[in-house]
Amino acid sequence: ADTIRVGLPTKTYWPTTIAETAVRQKLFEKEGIQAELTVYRSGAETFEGMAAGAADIILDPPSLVSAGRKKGVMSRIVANAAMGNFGWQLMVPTKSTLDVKDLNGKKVAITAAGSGSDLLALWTIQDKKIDFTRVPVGGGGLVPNLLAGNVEAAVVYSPLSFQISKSGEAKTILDYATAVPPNLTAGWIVLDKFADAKPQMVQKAVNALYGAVAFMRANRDVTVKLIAELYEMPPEIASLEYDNTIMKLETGGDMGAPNTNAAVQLSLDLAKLGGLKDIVPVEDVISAKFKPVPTKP
Amino acid sequence: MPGTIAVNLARIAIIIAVLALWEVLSRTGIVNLRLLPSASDTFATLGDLLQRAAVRKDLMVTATEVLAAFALAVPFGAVIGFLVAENRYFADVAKPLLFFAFSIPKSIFLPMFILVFGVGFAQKVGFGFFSTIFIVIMSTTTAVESVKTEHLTVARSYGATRLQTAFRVYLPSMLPVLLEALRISMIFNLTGVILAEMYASRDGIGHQIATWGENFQMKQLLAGVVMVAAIAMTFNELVRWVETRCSHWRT
Amino acid sequence: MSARISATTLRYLIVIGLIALWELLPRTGLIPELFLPSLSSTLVAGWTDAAEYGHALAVTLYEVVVSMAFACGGGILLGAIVGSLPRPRVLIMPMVSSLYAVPLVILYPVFTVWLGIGSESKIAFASIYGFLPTMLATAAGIQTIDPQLLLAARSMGATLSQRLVHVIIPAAIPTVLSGLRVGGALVIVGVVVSEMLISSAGIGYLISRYRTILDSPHVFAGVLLVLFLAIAFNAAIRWIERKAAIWQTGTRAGQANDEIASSAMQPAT
Amino acid sequence: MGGNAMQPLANVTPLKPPARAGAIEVNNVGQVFKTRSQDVVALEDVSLEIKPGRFVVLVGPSGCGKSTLLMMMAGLRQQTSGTITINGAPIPQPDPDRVGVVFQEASLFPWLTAEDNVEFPLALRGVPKAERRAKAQDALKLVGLDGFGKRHPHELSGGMKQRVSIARGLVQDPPVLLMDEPFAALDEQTRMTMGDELLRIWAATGKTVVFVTHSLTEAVYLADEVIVMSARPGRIVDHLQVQLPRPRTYEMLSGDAFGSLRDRIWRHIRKSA
Amino acid sequence: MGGNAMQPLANVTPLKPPARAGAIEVNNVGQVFKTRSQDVVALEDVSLEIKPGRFVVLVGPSGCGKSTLLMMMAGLRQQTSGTITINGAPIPQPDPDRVGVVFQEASLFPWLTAEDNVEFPLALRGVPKAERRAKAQDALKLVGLDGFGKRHPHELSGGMKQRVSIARGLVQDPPVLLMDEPFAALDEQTRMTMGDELLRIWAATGKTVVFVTHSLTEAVYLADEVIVMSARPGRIVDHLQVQLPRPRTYEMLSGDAFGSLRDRIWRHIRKSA
Ligand SMILES: Nc1ncnc2c1ncn2[C@@H]1O[C@H](COP(=O)(O)OP(=O)(O)OP(=O)(O)O)[C@@H](O)[C@H]1O
Ligand SMILES: Nc1ncnc2c1ncn2[C@@H]1O[C@H](COP(=O)(O)OP(=O)(O)OP(=O)(O)O)[C@@H](O)[C@H]1O
Ligand SMILES: Cc1ncc(C[n+]2csc(CCO)c2C)c(N)n1
Ligand SMILES: [Mg+2]
Ligand SMILES: [Mg+2]
Repeated sequence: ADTIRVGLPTKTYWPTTIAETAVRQKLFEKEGIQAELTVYRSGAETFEGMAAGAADIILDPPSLVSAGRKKGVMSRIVANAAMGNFGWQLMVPTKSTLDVKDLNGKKVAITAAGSGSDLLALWTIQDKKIDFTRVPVGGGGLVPNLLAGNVEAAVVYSPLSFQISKSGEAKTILDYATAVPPNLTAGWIVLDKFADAKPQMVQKAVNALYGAVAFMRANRDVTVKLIAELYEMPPEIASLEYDNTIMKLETGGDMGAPNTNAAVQLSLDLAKLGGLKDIVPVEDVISAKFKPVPTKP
Repeated sequence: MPGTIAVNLARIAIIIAVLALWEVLSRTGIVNLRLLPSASDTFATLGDLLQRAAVRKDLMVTATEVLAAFALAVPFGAVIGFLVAENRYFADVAKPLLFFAFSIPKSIFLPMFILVFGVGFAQKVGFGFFSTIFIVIMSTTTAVESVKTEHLTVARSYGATRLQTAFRVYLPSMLPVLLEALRISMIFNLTGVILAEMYASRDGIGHQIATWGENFQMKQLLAGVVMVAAIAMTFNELVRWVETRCSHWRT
Repeated sequence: MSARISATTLRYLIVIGLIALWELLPRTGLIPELFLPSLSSTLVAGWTDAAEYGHALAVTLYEVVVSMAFACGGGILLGAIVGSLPRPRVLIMPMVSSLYAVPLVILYPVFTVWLGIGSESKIAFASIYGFLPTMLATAAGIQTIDPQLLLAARSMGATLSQRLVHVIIPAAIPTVLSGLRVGGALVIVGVVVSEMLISSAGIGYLISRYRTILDSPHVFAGVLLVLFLAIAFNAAIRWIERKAAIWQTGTRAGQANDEIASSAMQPAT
Repeated sequence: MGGNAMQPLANVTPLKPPARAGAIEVNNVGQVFKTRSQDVVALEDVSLEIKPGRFVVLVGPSGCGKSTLLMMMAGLRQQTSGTITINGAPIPQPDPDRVGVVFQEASLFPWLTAEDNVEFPLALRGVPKAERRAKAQDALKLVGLDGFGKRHPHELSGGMKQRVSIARGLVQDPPVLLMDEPFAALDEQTRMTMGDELLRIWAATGKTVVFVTHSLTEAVYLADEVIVMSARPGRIVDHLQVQLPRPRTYEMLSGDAFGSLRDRIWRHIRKSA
Repeated sequence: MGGNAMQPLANVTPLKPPARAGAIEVNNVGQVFKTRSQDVVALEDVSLEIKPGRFVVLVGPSGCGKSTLLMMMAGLRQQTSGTITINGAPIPQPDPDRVGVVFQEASLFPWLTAEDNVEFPLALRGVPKAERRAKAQDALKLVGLDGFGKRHPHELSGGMKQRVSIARGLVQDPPVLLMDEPFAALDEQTRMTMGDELLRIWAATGKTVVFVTHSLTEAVYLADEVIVMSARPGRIVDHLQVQLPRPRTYEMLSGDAFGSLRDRIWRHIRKSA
């Protein structure tokens, strides 16, 4: 059978849970294909992996697709994966008394300049009409620097956000899942060349992936156990991840849906905040050719 | 050698002291337990991790990649380094170029390796090789340059061929410098392979460490670091063993 | 000899060739611009944001210079001390090189907890990163010193520090210099990499930021600046090497000039 | 040594007026080297007393332990048994204020010029540049290397290197001077000149000199006392007083007193080599 | 040299039967060293012809260019002007099949034991282990270092190192042997023994030997011809034929013929030093 290579941005990010579920529930096999999962270190690196020909389908935000097209890497989002920043929170240490407004003139940790967390920080600045210094500290630096007091707040993603609020080390002062208006934060992406050459492969892959989303919604215990195993975290955290992110994911993924273009546009507008100059029209970023038909387990 | 025992005892004492300090620092809360889990916790975690078949497999994968990259980079680099030192023409051409190559943060080129090798064994070994070869070349060149002229003259007077001069004069005189170079090269090699694994991978201990780091799983992270350090130290000791066997003639 | 082009010429030809490839490979589409933007677009990117790069360069340069002082100064000093005392050498050297084997890059984020996210942590990281090769090379170089020279110095009542300054370091100069070369290059890499990982200023920060948004021309404009740092450092080392050439008599490195003179008279082989 | 009188190479004033006393006492000294294969007894039960200001020559077959004994007197190596005192005090480490050494191998610093090599011991003591330059020039003149100050060791011949090393030893001007075959690489003419110079400096400064040589003629010509050592394990087999008047002349070389001393030493050497 | 007959140290069969011819021709050779400060004319217009099988001794004041001349004959350094041929062919690079060298400084490899050092030239030619071990043992016995094969250079005395270096030169058995002050660090007894051994080997093998020494007695005792050089710039000032019968005996040393040859050389040396 043909193998589709799935590129995932990080190990402990919900796309990994989706892809792993699809593999374990043999959904790819049911579609008559095989899948090979590769975990990268961030969205940008996943995109580079696809551009280098090491991944066939990846999950990333629209901004990267747009930037890629300007650099000669022609790809499109073929399925809508999420319409919000689920699990992303602006957090301060528990003892801190600071609120969002109080962050004016303070330091806020983000993972990397131009990354998802940076965009959210920039959005906060714009939306709350305050100003603070964004300090890129890398994924591994968010919590240590927050706890050590090097920064007053941090934009933290799941499952870390759930983990440190559960442990009582930090508390949320802004939940981006609800604060930011719905926009297409991430989608499944393939190269145009690949979509043209092997449309069935793409179709089968999205079928399996959305089959996995459906399966996860229907099988809480199995999924929580899987998350706990993948993330190497206690079941309580896994449950939080399940309830607050997995359950919020798009189940249909259809890029032809009426609200899609506006959602993508909003996402690109947000990216502009982060310094993205290479914006292409929304139509060039998406492809409605593959409407996922969730595979039944 | 009666001194060896004393030295080893002293070494063990230092290691124990460091571990004790680590334990005390985190237990007494001088540093946050979350930021620096205690030594005992870390080693307990290390034990747990080693129980897992997946982790053991990752270690094997990494070790294989590291060895492969090293086995390729060292002979290649040594030969090039030797040529650079031996042949002035080649040296004048290549030395500055090699030096520039050495001064660039190599991780910039990780995507290119994926471009050429895809994601997998070849890419990781390739990047490990790439990270190591420059330091091997540069160290070999230095080592060669520290050889005494009078010894070369003697060899020349006996009609030693280039190869013979290389193995019978250069090699033994360079040995201390070369072995030191070997240690450093190993460290570069290990770091290179682990970086490649962290960047994009399906397996390998570097991949695990990246995940632990990003999730702020300090115990696992430290245990992983200890694992990697253990691999490097084992190798280090191996080099040291070779060293003591080969340089007994020094006073 | 005359049939051959001079080494410098060949080197320039190679550099020109590489530059041409850099321009042509992306232009012809052999390498996607995402991985390697053409030289011209890199230069344009650097030029349009020259102010930003200039500021970043100043930050990086400051960190590099300070780290260089720590790494090279400390590395030579400690390497010389440890290398010339047999007991500490057998005890400390293996531990030090083992310590170096700890992949510090992974721990860098944790590192910032204690040292903050400003220049201090970069300087600390790059210093450690560059310190070890310098120290190891110095110590190893010292082991190759003719013991008779140390004996002679001792007989003249040279104290340890005098032996260090007047005998050990000059005798180990060729090895120390190459240790410096490696150590210095690593300091540059160390500063840039740590800036790439965690920082809000410097060339590494720019590289990392532009990489996150897939702006490869700006990324390579940063890389080009790093390369310039390396070139400047190389020039400095060459200058020291020329100054030190006199010291190196008796080894291969020092008698290179003699060799040229004598080999010129030999029939071409 | 040949048989013709000759003049000193250079007319240099003594480096210092008669110096502090330099008595050497060696009591039951032994030296054992531990090698991988077996232990080597280099010296066994060596005792000897050298009064201040004496010129003592040490002779003995190759490998008998002359250099080893000198190294111990210089504090560069510790004896395995016995005691050594210089001016009544043991010498656990080199002390250039008491003892200076000229090594068997030239041991010049290859990165220093000839004059910088000679200045080295003075530089260590912080002697001002001008003063040490002047002293170094004098010493180089003394060994016939006037004008070679700017050369590096690798640009000098074997004998020239040895002479630089002698100059370096002289410039330190210690009360006790230990010289290990300093003239081995010199031609006879230079050797004679240097011998006379050495005697002149010694007479002017009152130094104690311990001098190793393989030339029996040189031994008798220079010495107040000749100490003869036997082959491994090194022991003292004879200690001769040379009663020839000073200043010594080349005519003495053909005298009977000279000949009989030389023969007596020769018989020892022949027996033990 | 002293005056007593003595026996060879070891009874070793010659390493080889009379060897191939070893003629040396030096025509108008000059050598100029370029130093940082100025150019040094080390040798100027040196011409000399050495017939195969001759024992030629080179003497001259320190720094006159003896070592330099030897290095050029060995192909280790190229003359600035003139030509040198060995067996009729120039020697643009060292050729151990034609020329062997014993260096002025022992230059042993510190990482090899004494016997491994001696075996070195044989190992280069791929001589089987057993054979080269046997030859090295013989050569070490010849220089009186039987039983010291397993020592490293730093465990040997100055004279012992020099003897290892001589053994290394002998073991390769080339038709032309160049020896630069090989006996400088040896005591008189050992020196005499080694001189006799060398003459025996030379007689048995028919080698051409060019030998540098500072001992005029040694020069006359060993030589068929003595070449006397003057101080810088090095020139040949005399070329003596030593007509004394062979084998030489220690009695000859006190003969008139010997004395007058020795005096003639001495006068040259004194003039030029
Ligand atoms: N470091 C060492 N290890 C083992 N043996 C040694 C060491 N140094 C010297 N020896 C041995 O000690 C003995 C005496 O050596 P020493 O150098 O004192 O002789 P010497 O009288 O100076 O001889 P020479 O006249 O040849 O210079 C020799 O047999 C030598 O092999
Ligand atoms: N590499 C060099 N550079 C400059 N000058 C040199 C070099 N080698 C030798 N010389 C000079 O050439 C001259 C001859 O040197 P050489 O070593 O041949 O003398 P020598 O006759 O062997 O003396 P000795 O008896 O002292 O060994 C000396 O004046 C020396 O200073
Ligand atoms: C270090 C780190 N940074 C970001 C994320 C989350 N994340 C990874 S890829 C991606 C898509 C677009 O960037 C997002 C949001 C993470 N888990 N770890
Ligand atoms: Mg000695
Ligand atoms: Mg010479």
